[in-house]
Amino acid sequence: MPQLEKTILEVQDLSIAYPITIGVVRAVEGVSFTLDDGEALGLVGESGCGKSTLGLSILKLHRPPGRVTGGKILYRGTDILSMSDRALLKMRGQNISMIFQNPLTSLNPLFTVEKHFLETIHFHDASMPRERARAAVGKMLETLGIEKKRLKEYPHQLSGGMRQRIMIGLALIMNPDIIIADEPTTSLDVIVEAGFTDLLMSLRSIYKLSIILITHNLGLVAEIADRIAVMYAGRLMEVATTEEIFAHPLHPYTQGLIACVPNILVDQKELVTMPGSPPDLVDRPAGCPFAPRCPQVIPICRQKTPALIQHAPSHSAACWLYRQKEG
Amino acid sequence: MVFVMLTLVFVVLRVMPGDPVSAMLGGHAPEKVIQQKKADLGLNKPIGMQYLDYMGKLAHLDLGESMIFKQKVSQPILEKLPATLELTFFGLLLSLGIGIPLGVFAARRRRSGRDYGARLYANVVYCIPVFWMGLLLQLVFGIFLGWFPIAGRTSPRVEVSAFSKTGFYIVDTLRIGNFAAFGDVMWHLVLPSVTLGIVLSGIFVRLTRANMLDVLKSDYILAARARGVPERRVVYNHGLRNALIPIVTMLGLQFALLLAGAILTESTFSWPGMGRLLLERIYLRDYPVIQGVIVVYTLFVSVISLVVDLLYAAIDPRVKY
Amino acid sequence: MKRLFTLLLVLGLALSITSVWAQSTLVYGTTDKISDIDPANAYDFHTWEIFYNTMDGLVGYAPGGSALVPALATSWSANAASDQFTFKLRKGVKFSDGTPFDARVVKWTIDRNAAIEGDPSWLITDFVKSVEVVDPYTVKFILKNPVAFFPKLLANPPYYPLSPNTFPEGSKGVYVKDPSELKGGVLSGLGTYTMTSFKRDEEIVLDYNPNYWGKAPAYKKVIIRYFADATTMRLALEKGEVDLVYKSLNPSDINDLSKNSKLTVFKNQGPFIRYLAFETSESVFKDKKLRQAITSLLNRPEITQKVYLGQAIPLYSMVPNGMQYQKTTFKTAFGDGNVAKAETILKGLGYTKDKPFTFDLWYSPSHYGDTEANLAEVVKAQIEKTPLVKVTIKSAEWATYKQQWHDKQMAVFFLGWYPDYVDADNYTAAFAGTSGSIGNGIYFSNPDWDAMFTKEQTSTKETERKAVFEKVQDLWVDEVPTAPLFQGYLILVSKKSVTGVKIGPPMIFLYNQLKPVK
Amino acid sequence: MVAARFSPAGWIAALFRWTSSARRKYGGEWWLMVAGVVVIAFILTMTVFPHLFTRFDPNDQNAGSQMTAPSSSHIMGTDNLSRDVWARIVYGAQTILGVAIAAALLSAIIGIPLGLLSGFAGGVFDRILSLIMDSVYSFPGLILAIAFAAMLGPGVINITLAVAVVYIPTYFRLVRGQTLSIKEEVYVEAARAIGARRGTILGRYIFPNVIATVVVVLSLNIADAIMTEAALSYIGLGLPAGIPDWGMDLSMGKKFLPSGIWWMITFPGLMIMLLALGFTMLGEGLAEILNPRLLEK
Amino acid sequence: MATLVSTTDLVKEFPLHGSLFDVFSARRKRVHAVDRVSFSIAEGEVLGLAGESGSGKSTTGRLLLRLIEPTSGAVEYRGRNVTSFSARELERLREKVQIVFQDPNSSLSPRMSVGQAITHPLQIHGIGTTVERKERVLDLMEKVGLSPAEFLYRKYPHQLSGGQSQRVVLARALVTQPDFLVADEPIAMADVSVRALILQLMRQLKRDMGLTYLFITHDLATAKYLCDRIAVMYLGRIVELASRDTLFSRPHHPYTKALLAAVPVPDPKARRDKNLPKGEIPSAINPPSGCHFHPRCPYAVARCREARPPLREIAPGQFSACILD
Repeated sequence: MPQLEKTILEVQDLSIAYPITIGVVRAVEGVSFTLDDGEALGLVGESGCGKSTLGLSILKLHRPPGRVTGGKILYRGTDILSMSDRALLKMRGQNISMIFQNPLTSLNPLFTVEKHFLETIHFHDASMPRERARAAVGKMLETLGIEKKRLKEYPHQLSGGMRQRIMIGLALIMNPDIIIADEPTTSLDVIVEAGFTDLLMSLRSIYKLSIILITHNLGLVAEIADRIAVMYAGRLMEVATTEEIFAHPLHPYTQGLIACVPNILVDQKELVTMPGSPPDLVDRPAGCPFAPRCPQVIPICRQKTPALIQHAPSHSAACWLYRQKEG
Repeated sequence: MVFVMLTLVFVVLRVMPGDPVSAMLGGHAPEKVIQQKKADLGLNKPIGMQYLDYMGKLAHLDLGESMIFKQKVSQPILEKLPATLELTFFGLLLSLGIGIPLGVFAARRRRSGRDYGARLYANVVYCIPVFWMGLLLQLVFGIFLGWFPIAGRTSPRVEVSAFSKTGFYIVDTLRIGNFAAFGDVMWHLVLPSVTLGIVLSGIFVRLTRANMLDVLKSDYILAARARGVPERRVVYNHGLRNALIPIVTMLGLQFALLLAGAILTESTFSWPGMGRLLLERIYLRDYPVIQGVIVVYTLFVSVISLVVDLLYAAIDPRVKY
Repeated sequence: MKRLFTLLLVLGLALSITSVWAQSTLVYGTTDKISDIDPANAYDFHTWEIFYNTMDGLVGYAPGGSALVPALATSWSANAASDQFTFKLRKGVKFSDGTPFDARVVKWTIDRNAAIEGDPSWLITDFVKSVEVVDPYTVKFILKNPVAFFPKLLANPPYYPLSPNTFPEGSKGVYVKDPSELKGGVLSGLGTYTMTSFKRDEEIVLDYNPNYWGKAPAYKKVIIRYFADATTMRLALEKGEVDLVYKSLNPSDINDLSKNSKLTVFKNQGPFIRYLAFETSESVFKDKKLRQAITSLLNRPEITQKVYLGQAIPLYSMVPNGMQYQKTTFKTAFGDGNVAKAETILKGLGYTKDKPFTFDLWYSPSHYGDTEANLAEVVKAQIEKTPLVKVTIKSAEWATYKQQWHDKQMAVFFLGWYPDYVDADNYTAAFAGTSGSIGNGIYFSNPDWDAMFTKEQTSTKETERKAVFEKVQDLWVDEVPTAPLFQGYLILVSKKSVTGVKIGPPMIFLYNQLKPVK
Repeated sequence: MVAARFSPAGWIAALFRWTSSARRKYGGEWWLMVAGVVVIAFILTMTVFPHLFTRFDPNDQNAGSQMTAPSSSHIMGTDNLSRDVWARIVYGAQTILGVAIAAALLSAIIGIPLGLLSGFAGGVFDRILSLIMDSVYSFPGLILAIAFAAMLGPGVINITLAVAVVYIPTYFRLVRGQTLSIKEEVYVEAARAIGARRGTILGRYIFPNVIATVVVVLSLNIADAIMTEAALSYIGLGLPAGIPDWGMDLSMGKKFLPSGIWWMITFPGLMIMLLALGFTMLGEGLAEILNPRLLEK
Repeated sequence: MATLVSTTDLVKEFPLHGSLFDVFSARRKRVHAVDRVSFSIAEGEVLGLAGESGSGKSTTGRLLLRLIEPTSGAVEYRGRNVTSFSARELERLREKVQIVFQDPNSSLSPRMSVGQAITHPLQIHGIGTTVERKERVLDLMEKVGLSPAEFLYRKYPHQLSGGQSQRVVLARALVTQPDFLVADEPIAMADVSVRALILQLMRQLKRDMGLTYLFITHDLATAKYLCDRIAVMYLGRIVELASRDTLFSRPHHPYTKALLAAVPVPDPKARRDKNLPKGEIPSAINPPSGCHFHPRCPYAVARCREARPPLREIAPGQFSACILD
């Protein structure tokens, strides 16, 4: 496991809101976390919890009309949110890049694989001669284990796994520090998914990557991530190392989440269930967002929103249960 | 399609009241002569037979002869077709030229002032009757300001017979290098094609906007942005190119609208094209010519949809033939 | 966009400067259309006008007048019974293709045109039994019956000599549709001009025929531009793009153009009349009382003012104003807008406000120009001045219209009349004679009237004919097979620089009379 | 709903509540629709109570003098037969609106069942019908309307038929397409799985889901029909004289254009545009409101 | 236990809509979606049908209900051959045999309220009076966790959450009290916490209503949780069929092994080396010869390429279509 030595990305108290016709959706609220050089962080949560918005906002790409209502995103000390457009373009792909959930729809159907690559190179390094660019693309393909003849093909001619590998290649071609993978395997079959995981892990060491893995798949984070941040209703509930989270989950939501997933290695008689559904992000009540579903709810949970507090080295949680114990 | 339309039109024409033979002959014609003419034209046969005769001839690319004027049907059609083609070509060019940029402009900021503005333009323009638009332009630019001619393809002083060969006056005048005449021909094209172009541009604004909105929502746009591709290129190279695919496929249908608009434009601007020919011959009940015009229109539409298909295959790598 | 605009502007400017036209070219605008380019089948005014100028007859009319003058025939004579006419032909005349003109050619032409049985062939076949070549320059017409006015018929294009050499072999009995079917691509005639270019509905170019036997014209070239509508034609004239327009300007345009100091308006009573036709045999108007009632309601000055803005003349007899034998019996018998008279008749027939007389009034929307709908609306309003009548306006395109009157499906409808020959006979017998009235959908038949028409047709005595026509016009207001409405003007507007417009009652317009002035 | 029964005030209050919440929810689209409804309502009132809008008779040939420019006594001037232009417009609304709505409804009544059956039944029937409808659809509709209008001759009913013919394929194709895609929907398969018969599936699962789009198209279609009617009248194939009609009045005014008589063409044309625009905006607004999927984004 | 449902050599071929030239070729290309599938389900049993996308498992599910017509082979329900049922018989069968689809949202007509949707099967089969129906529906709604039932009864699908929709779908399938339910990936679209709830509910309903399930899934972990026996499909064929315990502890077919190895485990301590097969699942249009899995199989021998390996019983109750031991 890499040492936690240098923070490469720091998100400070980030809030993002979408004004819609019937109100304001608070998709992300007061989220803070750090990402260290070479670290793989898993961002886990169910659909609609704001994890994708958060991922996109790191590239300042959250979809309009969403806007950042507070906080900072510092990449090596520079606030991405206040970067100029020009600097942003440079940063995207070259410092931080992204892989998306659906590899078929993430590739332009009218462009060949090669054109995707060359275009990306061109916009980051216009001076690079075409031959050198081609060579770089060729090398990348080799790394990905894709035949070179595929370069002339269009996305629809490739299989799902192949497309996702092309997506990784495109993300890595400019040699970024950070790669944000938003549900990269959701559309893939299990065996292909496993292959993709292997590839990602090997690339991680080759390119010395920091990874933010956004997923709802606990199995996947367990395999990839060093540290896990659990998100619920736009807020971070718990952040800890992967071992810690699975061994001693603090937050009742995290506990529920882990317990309700069928595990192939264990014989489960009954699954733990969490009744109810996540709150409406438009009119969110005060207090912990999980309170209405929480089996261990106490009065204060419904009145005040708990902050994310460190309870152990590299283990923080936003839950009144533990603050009380301390207090 | 040609077959279906022809059959339909054939039936419609045969149940139409009015007798082309007595219309064409003077009031003095004796009954014997009328019957003779009808026999000559095959009008006394049962409709089924007439239909088979006609289809048989058509298979040999023979459109028959006019009943009113003693001419082959192909003759007036070949004379008028170039006029319609010139008009529709420039009309289409203009409507695409206005519609697509405006549609992109609107789609880039959904529900902004400029989006609503462009949509309002599209709706208003679409609801302007072509002929009214033409008349207003005539009134303002032809009558009040006197800048443009309001009718015909050439000025009366331009001797058409001096250059007319293909019937495409633009080509003909350039071919013999008569730039004065070329200017005159272009000059006459302005108001009719602007009329047609503006009225149709509304549709293309709508089409482009809707498709751009769809495309701009797609993942590859986001992915391109995430790779650091500049916005202009994202919109035009990734976005518009993909949005054009559905627009191209719709082009065939828009073409029918264009032709319908062309009829009204031709009638308003006294443009000697197919539309006017059709109207004139409908009044005269000149069946063979009416049928001939319909054949040409249908072929026209079919050819366009073929071209659209080919174009579609050319721009979309997912389509293979 | 701006650059394109400037470019176009410059081009347009260049055009107007460079198009310096020879003084000897005349550009003539019209909204008429040309039909077949063969006198054997063409039967419309405009095409005949082209024939007047590209061909010539044995006799002609004095320009601007209605007197017959020698043309290709130098003199003629009739036998005592008026059923044989002999013509002496001009010598040394050649067709534009070089074929010499002689009696054989005349016979060939008459025989050909009669054999083809085209629309106007009745003008030959109803009268001529045979043609004889007496000698190369003498030709004799033997008629079926005595016809006093026969030489007048020879002034019509079906009698104009054609060059046999222009017609392809084996084309016997077939008429020519397009000049391209002719040898040399040109219809060879004996007229002032030859048609050198023919683009249907766009333009016709006439060039001076050097073989023409008469005086050379001042305009060596005449370009006829066909306009789809009067508005455009008017604007072209105002802009100086055409030198002369003839048939048919809108009334409002005529009024505007009359005020233009750069233009001359030639205005004459034309032979064209409009009338209401009643179906007299089976329809509701079988009862002549009803025909009288409707006729009394008509208000002619209002029609000419409202619909034609003063560009038409009220007409009170089927025989037009200015024509021999006219007697305006409708003025004295009905007057205009005579509601009282109409109501008396209608009440007499038992019609009341609650049980009004109802009928459909038919018009054809485009055959007589785009004023027809207005005409129908105005006439409806006039008729409905009395609450005893209710009118529904209906319309049908010309082809349908014609069939409907043939089939007696219309009780009362608007019609117009251009004469076949300028004679009161053609304005009376054509509507009320048994055979003529069938052709116009009137189906009026009265043996006494037919006898009167036969009498005037065969008589050569002026007094006898006058008596007949006056009697017919007196009887017309009682029977009312038709109700005259108005008479059109012949209107020709030209630039001030064009002079010499002469159009007489026979409506013959000869371009060789025109002269440019500085 | 139950509470508001028999209580007009309750209805109005409910309507107001609904409109204000809809306005907040749909923003611009809402105003689009309101503008459309206002225009349509205005012209509709005109057709029902024309005498409230003008004191002139549309056929009164002595309303003023010939061709006078708009003034206080004739707000839109008079035409060449001295009739009041505004009065002709007011009474002419009945013609165009009546024809357009009747034609659109007629083609819907014919096109919808054919489309449903064709899409649902499939097979040879579907193929032949589709071929015919597609051919007609891709052919310029106006030309077809012209042919039919010429065949039938002028008259209110005839022009309605001629316009209706043109739009049958619109409904057919729309409904057939929708039927085909809904037929493939899982909920239709689910309906089969619970044992529903073909008729039940068509009536309870497919038809209700098709009909929403039809409403939108109907509105847009009326707009189109308005323009087709006007076009037919304009080229003289619509109605005989005597019935006030915008398209025909417009074409009557055409020949006075060079004399500078602008009011005879400007106002009827403007009305055609406004009426068509009203239905288009209503249709567009409905499309956005009835298709909630669009709003999620 | 008695066999409730069984299939014998079930085959489904879909014709391919290829290019024009296919019309002239002797045989149109066909996709073998389901290729001679045979299994039986005992009363009260849950049979899992597992496989990757394109393995033909959903098609098999639909064939059982004759929602699509099989190309050949037979389906038997309580010993009666469903494949030869008339339309009327089929209608009646659907009172007793039901299906639940993957996407609950698209399984509900947007224009039918919850109440209408659940009541409709009762109307179709003429069960009860209007009042009885409503009572029965409300009852069932409470049972599947749709409460307050009276309130949700009037709601339309777009007003429901994903979990609620799936419950409505379940209620609709169960309202006629069927005894066999095909569940076609009922939780694939659901969120993690909802999945657990649905699985739990299905288990409970099975107990309460004495149901028999065919449970179609791509997730072996859920299959393990719910199923008694599991059949693994690959490219239209069953490659292994065994009881749950056998399959997970002693998988025989290399594909089953690969599938088990690939499943991500929510336990960081369990990170394992995966011996993954090469490449991806091939197209069903041109499947590999012999054993479909041989091009990807690490143990493949020449024989695997030659003939289709039969599904043989390698241990009591364990069937595998692999020739290797």
